[in-house]
Parts: sequence; C-alpha cells; structure tokens
Amino acid sequence: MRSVSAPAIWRAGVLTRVREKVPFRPPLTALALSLAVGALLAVGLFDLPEVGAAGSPALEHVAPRYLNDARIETGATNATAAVVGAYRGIDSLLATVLVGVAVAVGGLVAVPVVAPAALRSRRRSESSVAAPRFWHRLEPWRDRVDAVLAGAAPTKLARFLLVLAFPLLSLLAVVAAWSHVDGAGGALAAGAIAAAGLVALATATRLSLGGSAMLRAVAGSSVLFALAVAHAPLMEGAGLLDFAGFGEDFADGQRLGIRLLTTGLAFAIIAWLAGHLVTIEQKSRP
Amino acid sequence: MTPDLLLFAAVALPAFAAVAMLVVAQHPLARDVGALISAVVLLLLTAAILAMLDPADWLGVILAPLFAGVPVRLVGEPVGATGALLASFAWLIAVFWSLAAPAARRPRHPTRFFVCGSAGMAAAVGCLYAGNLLSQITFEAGLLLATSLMLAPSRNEEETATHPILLLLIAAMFLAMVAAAWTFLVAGSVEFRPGGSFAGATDRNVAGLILAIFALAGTRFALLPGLRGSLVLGRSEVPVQIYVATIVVLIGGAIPFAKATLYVIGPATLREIGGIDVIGTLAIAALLVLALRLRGAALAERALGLPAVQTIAVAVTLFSAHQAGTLAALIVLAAGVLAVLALLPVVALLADGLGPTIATLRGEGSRTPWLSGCLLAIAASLLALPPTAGFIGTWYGVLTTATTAVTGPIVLGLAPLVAAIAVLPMCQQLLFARPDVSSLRQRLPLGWTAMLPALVATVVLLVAPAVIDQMLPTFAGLLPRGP
Amino acid sequence: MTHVPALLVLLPFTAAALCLLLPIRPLVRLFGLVAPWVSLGVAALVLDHVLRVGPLAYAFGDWAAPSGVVFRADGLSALALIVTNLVAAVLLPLLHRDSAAHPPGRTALQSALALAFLGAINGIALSHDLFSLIILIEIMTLATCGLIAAGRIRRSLVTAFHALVFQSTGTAFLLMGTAMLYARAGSVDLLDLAGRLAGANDRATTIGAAMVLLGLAIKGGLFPFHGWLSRTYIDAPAPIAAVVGGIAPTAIAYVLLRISTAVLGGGPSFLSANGAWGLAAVAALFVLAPSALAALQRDIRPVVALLAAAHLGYVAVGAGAINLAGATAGMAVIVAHGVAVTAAVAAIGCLQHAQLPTALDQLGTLRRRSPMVAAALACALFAFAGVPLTVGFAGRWHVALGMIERDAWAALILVALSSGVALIAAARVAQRLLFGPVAPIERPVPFPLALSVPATLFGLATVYFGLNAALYVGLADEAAKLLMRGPP
Amino acid sequence: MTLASVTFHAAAAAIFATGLFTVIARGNLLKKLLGLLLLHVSVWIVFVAMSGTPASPDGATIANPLPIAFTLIAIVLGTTAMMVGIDLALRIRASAVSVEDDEIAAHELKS
Repeated sequence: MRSVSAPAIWRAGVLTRVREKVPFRPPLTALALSLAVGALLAVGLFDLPEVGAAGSPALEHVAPRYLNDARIETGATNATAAVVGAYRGIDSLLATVLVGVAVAVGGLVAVPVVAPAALRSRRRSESSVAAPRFWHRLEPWRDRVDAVLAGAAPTKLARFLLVLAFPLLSLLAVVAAWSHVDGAGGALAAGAIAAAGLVALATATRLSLGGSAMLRAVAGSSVLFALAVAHAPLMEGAGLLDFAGFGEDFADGQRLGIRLLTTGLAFAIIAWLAGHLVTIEQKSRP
Repeated sequence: MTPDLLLFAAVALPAFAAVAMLVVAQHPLARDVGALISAVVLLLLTAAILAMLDPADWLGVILAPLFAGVPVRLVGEPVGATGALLASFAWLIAVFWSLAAPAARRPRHPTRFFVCGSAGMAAAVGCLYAGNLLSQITFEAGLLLATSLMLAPSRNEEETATHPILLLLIAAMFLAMVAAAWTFLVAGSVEFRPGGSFAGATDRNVAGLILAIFALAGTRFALLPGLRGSLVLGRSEVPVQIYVATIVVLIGGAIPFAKATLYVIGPATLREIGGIDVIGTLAIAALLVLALRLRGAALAERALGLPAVQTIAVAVTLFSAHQAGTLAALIVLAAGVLAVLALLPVVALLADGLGPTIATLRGEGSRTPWLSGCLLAIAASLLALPPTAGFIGTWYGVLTTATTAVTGPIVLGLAPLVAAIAVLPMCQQLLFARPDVSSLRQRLPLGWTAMLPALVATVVLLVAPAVIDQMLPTFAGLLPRGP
Repeated sequence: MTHVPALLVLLPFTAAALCLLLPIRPLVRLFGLVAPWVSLGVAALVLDHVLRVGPLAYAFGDWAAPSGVVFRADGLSALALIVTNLVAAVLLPLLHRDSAAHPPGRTALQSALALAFLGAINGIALSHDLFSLIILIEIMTLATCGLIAAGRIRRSLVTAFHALVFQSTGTAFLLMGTAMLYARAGSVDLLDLAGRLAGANDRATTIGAAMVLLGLAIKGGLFPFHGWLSRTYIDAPAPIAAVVGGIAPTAIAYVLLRISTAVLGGGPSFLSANGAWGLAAVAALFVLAPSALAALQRDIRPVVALLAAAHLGYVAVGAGAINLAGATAGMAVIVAHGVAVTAAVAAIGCLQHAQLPTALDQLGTLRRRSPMVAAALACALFAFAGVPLTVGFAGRWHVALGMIERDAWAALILVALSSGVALIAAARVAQRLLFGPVAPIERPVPFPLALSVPATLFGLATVYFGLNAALYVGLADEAAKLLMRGPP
Repeated sequence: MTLASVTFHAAAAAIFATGLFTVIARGNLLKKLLGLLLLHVSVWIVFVAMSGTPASPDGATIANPLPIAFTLIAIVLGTTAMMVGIDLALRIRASAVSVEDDEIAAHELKS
C-alpha cells in the first residue's frame, strides 16, 4: 500500500501543486520541538530490547502461543494470518470498517472536475512567490512530467510503459496472493498491487472503470461482507468472530473464517484505493 | 408556618424577587416596590427565625442532595440567625436609600443593583443559615457571583477599578473550599455540630493550618490593608457601598468564619491550637497599616476603611471562642455593622452637599444639624464610648479575650483608635473649624427623604444597646455551651 | 446480555455499511433516528448490569485476554458509555434536520458517518485492548473529519483538514507509545499491561507512556493542542461542532483517565515518579494557562473553547493525583464535560446560525433573542468554572480532595487559582449576557431545532446534575474503587 | 547493541522527527500529509524491528507475528488518514485558491 500511496500523493501534487513557499524565517520553534521529540524518542527506543534478542518481552509473553500453537488452534499455515484473522480478528474487522469510513468521507467530499489547464493558468497567476533558483532550472522538466502524469498529453513512451505495467503488476499481485495463500499480508499486498495495476491501466487507456461510484459500492459491500462474516457465528450460537463452527472440524472452520475475513479486508482496500486513484485520474483529464 | 419553611422562604424569597425584578425591569415602579417589599419581608422573616430558635435541636431544611450524605442544608442556629438579621437590615437600608436618595446619588443601573442585590441577599442568607461547610461554600459562590455582576459595569475603567475586591472575594471562596475539602479528609464530615467535629480527629498543627485558612477566607484578609481596591468602592454608589461593605465583607466574612470555628473546629480544639498571640500580632500590624492608609484619605474612603477594622476586631475576639467569646464577637459585629451602616449614608450626604474632602467640611455643622448629630452618635459608638453599642461590644470583647491572651485586649483597644483616626477629623472639621466666609454657599440640597435612611440607621444604632442588653440572657442560653 | 458489549459496537457499523450501500431515504432516516436511542437504552442496560451483577467481559472469537482481544464493561466504561450515548442520542438524530450540516443528496453518506461515529464511541468506552482502542479512535477521527468537511461552508473543509492532520499526528504518537509499551510488556491488553508494567520505571516504559498520553492529549484537544477544536467551533456547521466538541473529547478523556490511572498508575507514570511538582506542572499547563487566556478574550467562541480545554485538563490533573479521589474527580469531570460542552457549543451554534454578533460586548442580544439559550450558555460557563450547584462542582471538589490527599500543595494552589480565573472569565460573559446592551434585530432568523433543543436540554442538565450530583458521584466513586484496585 | 537495532531505532527516531517537523513547519497541505506519512512510517519501522526473532539452530527464523499484524493494521490506519487528507486537499484546491495555509486564510478574509 505504501507502493500506491506514494504515487497517489505525487499525483495529487501534480493536480494541486503550487510551488511551496520559501518560509520567510526558518521555523526555529518547530525545529526545536521536533528535534526534542526525536531525541526523547531515540532515548526511549535505544532502551528497548535488541532487535531479535532472545528473551525480550515481546517474544516471551504471548508470542510463543502464536508461534507454536497457531497452526493447531487456527489451522492457518501463516502465524501472521492467524493473528490478524483469528486471535485479533476484531482488529482487521475494525480496519475494514475504517476503510469503509474513508470511502464514505471520500464520497462526501467528491472533487469537482477541474481541468489541469485551468489549474495551470491559475497556478501561473499565483506563482508570484519567488522560488529558489535551482528549481527554475528544473522548470521545463517538471512541466513535462506533469503533462505525462496528469494524463494531459501522455507521450507514446508513457502509454507503452503504463500498458506494460498493468499485466506485470497483476502478475505480481497474483504471485503475492499465491505466495502465502493464508497470509493476510499477502492479501493486503495483492490488493495494493492490483489497485496500482488498475490505475496504470486506467491512466494509459482512458478506461473509466465504471467510475468511482461503482468501486465505492464494491468497497461498501465488502465491508458489509466482513461484518456479516463476523456476525455469522451468532447463527450457531457461538460468539462473534468464533469461526470454529464454519468447517467440519475446528481448524478447518477457523481457516475458512480467516480467509473470508481477510478477503473482505483486501477487497475493501482494492476497491477503495482503485476508486480513489481513478477519481483523481479522471479529475486530471483535460 | 413551620420553622424550616421559614428558613426555606428566607432564601427563596429574595431569589424569586431577583427573577421577578429582572422580568419587570421595564416598569421601574413595580421593580422598586417589589424591591422594598421583598426587603421588608426578608427582615421580618429573619427576625421570626431568630425569635423561634431552639437551643436543644436546630431546625433544618435540605435544599438539594448535593453529594451522597452531604446535602445543601439550612439550619437555624443563633450565630447565623443573628448575622442574617443584621444582613437583611443592611439590605433594607440600602434599598431604602436607593429609593429615597436624591436622584444623583441613586444607583446608576437600578435594575442591575436590585437584581444582583436580591440574588446576593438570597445567597448571603443561605450562606449564613448554612448547615454544613459545603452549603456555605455553595452560597458563598452565589454571593460572589452576584457581587461581581453588580460591581462590574460595562464601562471598562470602572470594571478594572473594582477587580481587586473581586479577586479577594474569589480567593476567599476558594480558600474556604480548600479548607472544607481538607476538613472533609481530616474529620470525615463537613456538618456543623455544637462542639465541632475535630476533637481528637487530628493533631494541632493540621487543625491550626485549617483554622488559619478559614481565618484568611473569613476576614477576606481584612481586605488587605493598603489595597487600592478596598477603598476604590468610594467611587461607586452608596447602596453598592453599603451592600459590599456590610453584607459581603463584614457579615458574609465574619459569620461563616465564626460558624466554622464554633461548629467544625470546636472550642476544645481551638484551645489546644492556641497561637492567639500570632493572630493578634498580625491583627495589630494590619490595624496600624490601615491607620496609616486612613490618615490622608477622602471622606468616603475613610468610611470604607472601617469594615476592615471591625472585621479584624471580630476575628480576634472569635479566636477565644468559648461561649462568652462568641457572644462578645457577635456584639462587636453588630455594633460595627450598625455603625458602618449609619456612617456610609451620612458621609455620602456630607460629601454630596459640601465636597469630597475633609477640608470642604469646615464648620458646616451649623447648617447640617441632623447630619452632624448622626455623625457624633456614630463616632461615639465607633470610639466605644459608653453607653453606645460599640462600648458594650468592646467591653465584652476585652473581658473575654483578656482571659486567654494579651494581644486580644490590645487589638480591641486599638480598633476604636483607628476608627477615631478615620472619624474624628471629620467631626472636628465639621463642628469646630471656623467656616470661611469668603465663599458664600447655597444651602444644602437635602430633603428629609434623603436623610431618612441615615436617620433610621442612626436611631437603630442608638437603641441597639437596650436591645442587646435585653437579648443577652436569651443568647447566653442559645449559644452552644463550650466545655 | 452476553453478546451485548460486542453488538453495541458492531451493529452501528453494520447499519453504517447498509447506509453506504443502499442510500434509501426512509432506511437512512430510520437508522439515523433510532440507532442512537437504542444504543442509549442498551448502554443503560449495561450500566444496570454492571451495578447489579458486576463487570461484563466479552472475548472476541473466544480467545482469552492476553492473546485475544477483550471488550470489558466495568464501572468506568459504563459511565463513559452512558455519558457519550446520552449526548449522542440528543445530537445525532437532529443532524440531518440542519440544512447547513450536509450537502444535498449526501444524507446517506452523512448518516453512515454518524453511525460509524456512534459505534466508535461505544467501542472506545468498551475496548480493553490498546490497539483496538487506537483503531476505534481513528474511526472516530475520520468520521468527525468527514462530518466537518460535509458542511456547505468552504472554511469547514480547511478546518476538517487541520483536524485530520492534528489527530493523525496524535495517532502516530499513540501508536509509537503503544509499540514501546508492547516491547516492554509483551501484550496490549489493558489489564495485562497494568499487571506487567507495575513497578517498571525504566526509560523506555516512561517515554512510551509519555508518548501515549501526549497522543491522547493531542487528540483530546488539551490546552496547547486545542487549536483544531476551537477552529471546529468557529468554522464547522454548528450541530457538527456540537457533536465533535461534546462527544469526541469526552471519549478521549475517558481513555486518558483509564490509561493513566489504571494502566500506568502503578508503573512509570512520570507524574507518580516526580510527585507533586509534575502534577503542579500539569495543572499549570493544562488548566491555568487556558483559563487565564480565556479571561482575556473579547469573543465568546474562544472563551468557550479555552474554558472547555481547561476543564478537560482537570481530567489530566485528577488522573495525575493517583488516588481514589483523583480518579473520582476525573470521572466527574468527564460527565460534566459531556453535558456542559454540548450546551455551550450548541448555544454558540445558535448565535452563529442566526448571524447574531459573537463579540462579548454585544452578547446582550442573545438575552432578548432567547433567554433559555442565554441561560444555558451562562450555566455551561459556570460549570466550566466549577461553581457549586452546577455540574462542574463535583469534579473540582474531588480534585481538591485528591490534591490534599497527595500533599500536592503547589498543584492545589494552581488549581484553585485557575478556577478563580475561569470564574472571572465566566462572570464577564454572564455579566454581558444579563446586562449587556440589546441591539435591535431586524428579520430575526429562527434558531434551528438541532441546536436550540440540545442547548436548552443540556443547559438544564448542568443545573440538575449540579443539584444532585449524588446521581453520578456515587457511581464514579464505585468505579474509581474498582479502577484503583488495579489488575486482579 | 547490535547494528540492526541501532539502525532501526535511529532511523525510526530520525524519520519521526522529520515527519513532525514537516507537519508543523510546512504550510503546503500536501507537504503536511507527507509529514504524516513519515510519522506513521517510523511507527511501522519500530514495529517491524520488534518482530525480529533469534535465529533458530536450523537457520530458519520466523518473524514474531504480533508486531507484523500490528504493522499491517497500522499501515491501514496511516494510509486511510493520508488518503482522506488527499481528498480534502483536492477539494480545498478545487474550491479555494491555493493549498498554502496562509493564502487560504487571506482568501477567506477577502471573501
């Protein structure tokens, strides 16, 4: 997901960029404050047990159970998946809800379409503030990159690269998902990568992917799906998120539950990111 | 009409009157009549409560279940009841003045004065009848708010002028709250009960600290002698002066302190705390500073310095708080309140007619016989000359405090001298200085109505000794008997 | 009763997801109206159960505490639950009565956010797992930001952005502190943490605790970090400002109280380490400074924002005096905060909505316009100042008890001082409200129901709860006893 | 103190400080968001560092799953906040004149 959020912010930067002002005086208080916090943090962090040191509390208290018994207790081949899906299933459920909230907020503050040309003209009118000379020299290049990334005039090279990116990224996603089939991390990574691929495709071939509304619906339904999965055990009298009853035996049910839950999370993330990026992408069309 | 109902009425009536006057603010006549009637009825109520006191068991009424086991409670007991009577009389005089005085001397914002004053009276009466420390603080907060609303006009310079007083009052309230909290931790209860709840509950140091905090809060630091703000009241209207000086500062400070010492700390603990000489020395120092302040002051300021003097005297008398001590303190308080009450209008009228400083009084006594007579009577009482109320108070005070410590009598002897510094020059100028014939003056623009409040107050001051003599035995029976 | 702690959190989320999926007006309206009241009723049931039977625990997926996530309802949780739900039940159903609060056609999304907010505050009150707590807080944050941004006012967008940046920074602090505490204790369950951190006084634990508390202070809008909250009061649509200011800081204050008292109380809390002086510093920073600033303002909105921040500071002070009275004080302050802030912010909202002047010297107009709202505003401010017979007094009283018990005299003096200053600030406003000049109003704009009703109700509540504070002080006392007993 | 822990922790502290500085000092809304991302990234680093386990004799080391799980969820937290921030910034950009704090303020004053 980091892999997606970075280009996302760059894209947003393309849309909204006015050159950042040179602060008139160095913000000393901010500097002092952040340095103080950083120093404090460093003191605290260096006091923590060594990375990978045996006998650190992080490994002593609850970790052994996850490391040794997860396979038997949850049937998940991947301890992380067991933690994310079973032991702390509520966390991933809440994370799914969080994504749903983000989707709702995104819908509430949908951006009205503004053509980059208009933006650029506006920007020119604003760019009164003097920027450092170094950036002046880079100016033409920046505009060219803007043009490509904003989809204003995608050069052939850019199109080719982007079209090429889609199958590669989807392949990567499949690999990531397949590599640890139960791995919640795998699901997340697959989701992120797939979303990136979708965006690349959308950028290259002015494909609208049904717009952001459809994707928002997908995200919402996957949130609902995850919630339903969480509530399902109530049917057979078990507690929430107690997936033991799903399969014929304990571990089997747990495994199924974990997969369903993490799938819900992953799909929510895919749909949300893709919808988000596609919205930005569409806004950037002339 | 049952006693507890009376108690409730004594608090509810002024509060209701305040709201009513705020509602009918558009109709001045209704407002003024309402104010006067409510003040009179309040006086009658407090008198009735004082009349039907019962030493055996205090009648009480619960207003609100504040915390579990610590309700807002009113009880009728002699000390508070006396204070309430005095306060309601002072309020009556203030209302009377603000209706009868010449237009120039009436409150600038009559609605604000009547509304805040009535609300403040409700709070003050509640504070005096309070059944435990928490209720006392509660009503004290109400009194403080009403006073601050009354003292802070919209115009800023005056607002800032009265800030010192407000700050002192706020500090006093929170000191009282701290003392109450500490008492709650130490004694496990904040209820008022004869003999106090401290006996054996804690060591004398903690008890002494709590007592000191109570003393600071109760005397309002004697309005910090030398504080600009304590005299700045001179700039505000006479009824406001009366209300603040007598009700808020003198009565509202001394009586709660008296109740705290009597009913929470208790005579026995008081005696083992001791340290009267420390307090006495502090009091003497304060009196001397006050004397220095008062020497060159203008007329109104001289009058306004006196509440501090009286407060100090009352506080010191209270420290020897077995039965007679409380009695003496009450008498000193009554004498001081009545004197100040009479003095403020008289001085205001004099300043009004003749001029704000002493020099302008020169030899005008012949033209203002009534005011001069009042002034003489008040001065006599302030100087503790027999047979005035002041004399009785000082007499009993000296008798009692002499049994416990040396400083007591000194303070009680010093107080009249400081008062003399404030008042005697007025009389001297007014009566014996030769009038300068160079400037011909018009006669004083004073009618009877204007002088009436002053006259009433003076008459009451004069008849007070007889009343006190009559009530002494009853009070001796009423007051909780110390060990 | 067994599943209630979980359903109280998850059902609102489900309703939110439904609103997101099927934006059918009647369905959305139904959820928006019914859900908060149902939640309030269930919260009352939980409180009753806690009082009669005892704490109520729910382990998700049947995984026991240290390795699983457990929601637990003890006295403190039940109290916070009832307070936040009380405010939410009055405010949330009125949200979409206000036209300015949501753009047309987006009602469904807004209701979804409101429902998510409801579930989040329930979860915050119930969760006993630090990490789930953080996720729930983040859900609440995003929901509030979305609600703020939904306003038609353009400034509200900027306000929402700043709220987001502030709060997300707070989240980062929280997460970092959680990481360090976890590295020390090996788990994130609150009770377990309390047990394993007891007596630990090394640098990592202390700094981790500091990070957690700092993050909570940022998210709760305590004094130096109150900027985003006051901006919200000024720029967000008024009903939303009431929701954000009245509920969110209260919930955060609850978390602050629980963590600093029950989790770090026995352990590294630098307050307990540095004793009375640390407490005095906390009091000076969180309580005295904002009160003093509030006494200097010339506009009502900053006065309310600063006084509210100062009032919330008393939670930190009460929690800092790690004793029974202090914890009780914290809880009493939380109750008072929920009630008083809602009244004050709703009253301000009335002013802004009706385009009445908010400068102190022109407040008299409000008296003529609606005496009830004016009275509510005054009562709320006096409650902030801790005046007796208002809801604020119980907290002050117990703070004083706690300080004295702790022999923290400097802090006690500072607290008394700041109460006095706050009283001055409140009295200035009240004096203008009562006696200020009344400007003639041409074409008076009617106060929106979504504001005047909460203002009046909670204005009355400030006085009622002040008159018999026994209602919640006894409960807070019980909860505090349970809290101070520490981990079993 | 092993090189690994020094690197991890120093990096985390440095990144955190940088992020905090960016959030506080930078006026540009997107820079602020980048600062937020930095803050969260440093948290992720700390969690990942925590997931290290001593190498078992057969050389195969499995990470401590709990911090990994925390990291995953924390990533969701940070990214949602940042994406919502981007939404808001774009909306502000579309409605206001600029994404500079003070310019927005000035515009508000004018309008």
